[in-house]
Amino acid sequence: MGSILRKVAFPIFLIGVAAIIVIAWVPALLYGTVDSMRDDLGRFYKWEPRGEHATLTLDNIRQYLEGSIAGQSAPAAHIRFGRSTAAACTYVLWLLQFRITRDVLAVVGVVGFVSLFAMFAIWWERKVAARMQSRLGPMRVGGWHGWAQSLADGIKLLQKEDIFIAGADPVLFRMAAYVAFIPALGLFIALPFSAAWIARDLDVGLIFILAMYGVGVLGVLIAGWASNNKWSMFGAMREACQMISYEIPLGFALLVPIMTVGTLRLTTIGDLQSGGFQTWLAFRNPFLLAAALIFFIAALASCKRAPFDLPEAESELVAGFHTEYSGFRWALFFFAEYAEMFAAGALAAILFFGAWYSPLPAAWGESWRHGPLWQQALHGVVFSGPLWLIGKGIFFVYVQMWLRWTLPRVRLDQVMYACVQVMLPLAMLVLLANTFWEWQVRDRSVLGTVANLVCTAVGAAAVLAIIGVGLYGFINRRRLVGTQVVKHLPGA
Amino acid sequence: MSGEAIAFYMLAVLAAGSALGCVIATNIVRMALCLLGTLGAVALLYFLMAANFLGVIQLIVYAGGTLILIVFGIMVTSRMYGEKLKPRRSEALIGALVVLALFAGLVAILWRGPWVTVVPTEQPNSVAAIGQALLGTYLVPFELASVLLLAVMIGAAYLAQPAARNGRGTEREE
Amino acid sequence: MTIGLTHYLILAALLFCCGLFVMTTKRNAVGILIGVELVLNAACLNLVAFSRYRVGTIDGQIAALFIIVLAAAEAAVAIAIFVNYYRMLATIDADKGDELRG
Amino acid sequence: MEENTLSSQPAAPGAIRTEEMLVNMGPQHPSTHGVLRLMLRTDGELVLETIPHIGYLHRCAEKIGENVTPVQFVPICDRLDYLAGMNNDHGYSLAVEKLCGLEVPERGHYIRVIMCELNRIASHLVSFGCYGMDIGAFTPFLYAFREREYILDLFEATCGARLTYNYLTIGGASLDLPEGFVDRLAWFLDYFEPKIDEYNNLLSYNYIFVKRTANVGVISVADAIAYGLTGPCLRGSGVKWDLRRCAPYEIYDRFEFDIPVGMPGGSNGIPPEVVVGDSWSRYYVRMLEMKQSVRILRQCLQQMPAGEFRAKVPRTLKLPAGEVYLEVEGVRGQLGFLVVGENKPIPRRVKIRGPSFCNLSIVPHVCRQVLLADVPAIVGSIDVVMGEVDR
Repeated sequence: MGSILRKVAFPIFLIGVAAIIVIAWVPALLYGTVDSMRDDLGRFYKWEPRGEHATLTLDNIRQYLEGSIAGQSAPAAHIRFGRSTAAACTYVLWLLQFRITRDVLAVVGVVGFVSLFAMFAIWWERKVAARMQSRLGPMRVGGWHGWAQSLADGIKLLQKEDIFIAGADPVLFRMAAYVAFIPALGLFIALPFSAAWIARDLDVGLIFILAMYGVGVLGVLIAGWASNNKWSMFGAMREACQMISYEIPLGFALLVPIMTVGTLRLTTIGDLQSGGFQTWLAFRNPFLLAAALIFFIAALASCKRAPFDLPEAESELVAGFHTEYSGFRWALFFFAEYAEMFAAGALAAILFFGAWYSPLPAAWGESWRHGPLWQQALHGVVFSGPLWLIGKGIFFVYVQMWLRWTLPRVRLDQVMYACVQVMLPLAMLVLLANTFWEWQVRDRSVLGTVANLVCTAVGAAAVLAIIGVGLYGFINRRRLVGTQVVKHLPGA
Repeated sequence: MSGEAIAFYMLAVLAAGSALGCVIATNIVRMALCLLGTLGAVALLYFLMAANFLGVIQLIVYAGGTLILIVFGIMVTSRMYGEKLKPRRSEALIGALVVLALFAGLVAILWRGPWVTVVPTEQPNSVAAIGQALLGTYLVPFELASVLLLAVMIGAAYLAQPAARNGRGTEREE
Repeated sequence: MTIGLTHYLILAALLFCCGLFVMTTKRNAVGILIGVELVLNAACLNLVAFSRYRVGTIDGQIAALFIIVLAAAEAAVAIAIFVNYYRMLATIDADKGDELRG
Repeated sequence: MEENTLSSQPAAPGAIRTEEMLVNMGPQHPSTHGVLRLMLRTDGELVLETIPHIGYLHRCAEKIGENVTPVQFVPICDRLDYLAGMNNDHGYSLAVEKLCGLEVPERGHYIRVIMCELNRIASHLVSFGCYGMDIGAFTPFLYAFREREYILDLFEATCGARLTYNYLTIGGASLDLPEGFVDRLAWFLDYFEPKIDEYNNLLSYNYIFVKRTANVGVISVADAIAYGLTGPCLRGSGVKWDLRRCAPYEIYDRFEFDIPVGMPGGSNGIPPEVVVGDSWSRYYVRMLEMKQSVRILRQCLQQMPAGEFRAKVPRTLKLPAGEVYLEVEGVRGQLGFLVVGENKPIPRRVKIRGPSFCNLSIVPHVCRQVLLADVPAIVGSIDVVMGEVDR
């Protein structure tokens, strides 16, 4: 079995990794090409640039790719195609200009990304936990550090019996898993991976994501009720209390960056932070940093992650709302949870930490933007954007895992107390203070600049410190937590 | 058939089907789930009508807030195997007749109605426009709504208060 | 054929009628609340459709926005009342609440 | 499920009716440590009443004791409090020796104390780790089990078993300590002592942990005594009572050690939220006891003489007529053995006082008007082992 898995599954895993990269890179690359083609051709043919109705024909795509339009210099900012490749690419590019093609690609990409990421994150969470607990975690399946463990688990869960409780509500019990999972996928409709690679660039993208978080709760609620199990019911009730309460500070924390940038469109918010880390929203003024913190904690509660994992508190409620679930339906809840975790991390990155741009200062960026490929990649122009965003998202997911394996769980009344009496007033205060800042301080050149500098320094230092502590722990793990191997006792 | 028409009919079927599901369902939680279908479909119809902000607000307030409140209310007040509250047959019959007649009448009028329509124009930034309208033309209703919400908050807290008075809230007794 | 005002209005009429039926026949108080929400949704849909196809401004959207807010407020109060009702009468049957002092 | 929902009768006018629910926590529940079944009468998240149901692990230990010889009964004793087998064997052996008037050689005494204190550490480690898990912190559990592994390795080297030892027996120990044991133990003590502080920093003083356990499940001194609580549960309430010091048996009067008790918060590095007798105090007493055990073990290693490890015990040991009741300070409290002999190799009566059983009796008293999440916090801090409760 092991060898079969090794032979079959390793290529699958490699394909999966390749798929993530392809999903993230290639469409962005191609979209960038199509869009700039529209720009270029529009210049030549006096089209409305980037207009929805400016259709590219097969002919002018071919001409464009072959560089045979009169007076056209070679396209500089994107990849040049060879003559033969160009012919093959013509049709792809022609297809890609249509919205429906992009939508289909986006759906495939989102579903693929979410499932692959969930599998990666589950394996990774187990490895993170194992490292913190001085053990190895999954090591067997697949060979290198048990990388295929999630894959094997997924296959196992797929073929497990879908146990259905006799006393449960047949329709609702089955539907609940989907009601929980679909909004988690829906999050990614409006979540940009870069300015170009986004399923649908909504002008209300931010609230849309918030709404999807809200709707997802319903699945948990119905799952708890339909299971006809008291523990599930407790879990569902806790989830409802927690989510409804924490959405309010979450919303307030989100209002702070919205107030600063003046838009709900996530791509615009991201593009406003393109000039290196000093333009990242979290570092613009102290209140934005505070808002980032509040957002992160509230998002933690919304994703029902430790220390706020009350709905599934295993030492109190057995497994909470998914006590009665098994097989693939159970897995759907987990897919939803990890998708939400990533979305929370990515949202934190987009709103506060430079979105899909690298932290390198803008001054370097201008020359690097047109430099060799590695410089372009490092700067986060067109095609490396998704990788930066995924990287930042994974970092925040890691912080969530870190907290989970470090902290005990809080009690329900403490969760509520923390929300209503601490987070909510704090978020309101931050919002007010930010209003004052935007109104009075920001545009005063000296005061604004000095404050910005100080905030940048403090904020960046804080983030670096978090990363540093993590790295320190990672490097000195052996010394800090010791090893699990006991056979080195003298005389053993 | 344009893409818009396809989308409309799909969403209309979802909305109408869910609404009919609400009518047919006897289980109250299933009714709530059907309501989710209707709310979601209507939200998507708002998107179709380029009322993005409204669609999102519908999702976040209605589906994410009100509906959860309703399910919460159901959980507190109904048991899975408790008494079944089926409508009385006579009531259902009369209700169905009246409602069908009403629907037929409405459709007849709507179908014949000589609606003067304008060609829909896309708002360049509907969120900003809504914001300006709320704080401009509609400032008084806006403020009234906030006062109302405050009143509701206090009222709901007062109504749910007996639990706290009994010492049975989340506050701990030491 | 293009989608116009009539389509939306007929759909809204259907939702309204469903809501009305639910309101009048269901005995579970929360069910009645669900009916009310259906009716309000129908109204919202009408408003938005009118504002898009007949007026061409966003005023209808604003009105719908207020309806959504009021619906949320109404649901909050209604649920609070139902919980109290249930506590006092041990049932959620709306027909049982015919006494002035429960 | 239907049977548990209460009748739906309208309440009297003016009274507010609330929905009460009976919930079974256990016997298969992650945080009841075995097969304890707690029946909770809840109103939402609030637990109004807790009724423990026991007996799921009843194995007729006492009856077996009346049908086998004392030497044969020692392995059964291992299975009472299966986390502290050495201490159980020790208690029973002491009772039988007292009845028969056997004298244990000097080295045997020291071996016994070493094993008992090591097992006390091992058991407290399990308690510490599982308590963290009850509160939701998973990581300390694995650290605790890692340290416990060292101790179990020592036991394995000594007697070949890791859980049910059958090592301390009538008249001393069944084997001598293996070669290198003293070095390994000394190494372990040096390694382990700083770890206790580390775990205190990791879990005991953690803000959330303190919030979850301080001022939760407070047991007053009067209640603790009235319910017959012993061991860390009694000491957590602030009573300085430890049989090793108050009624020394074996050779405990030769060692210097303190009796940790629950202290009010705000001093000695104890978080200010803590009150005497709460869950945190009971938990913390165990942490401190581990330190004291290390102290005792160090002194043992210094003082231990060479020589015989077991008294000459006749092949068929006849128990003289008469009865002996003897209590030792087990890991969870006072572990008592009543042995009645009638001039036969088999005792007429064996009765065991399991400290967990008495400690568990306070659960209905404490788990009242608490939140659901407090129940694992309280039961975990009382630290029952069902093998000892049900016997």
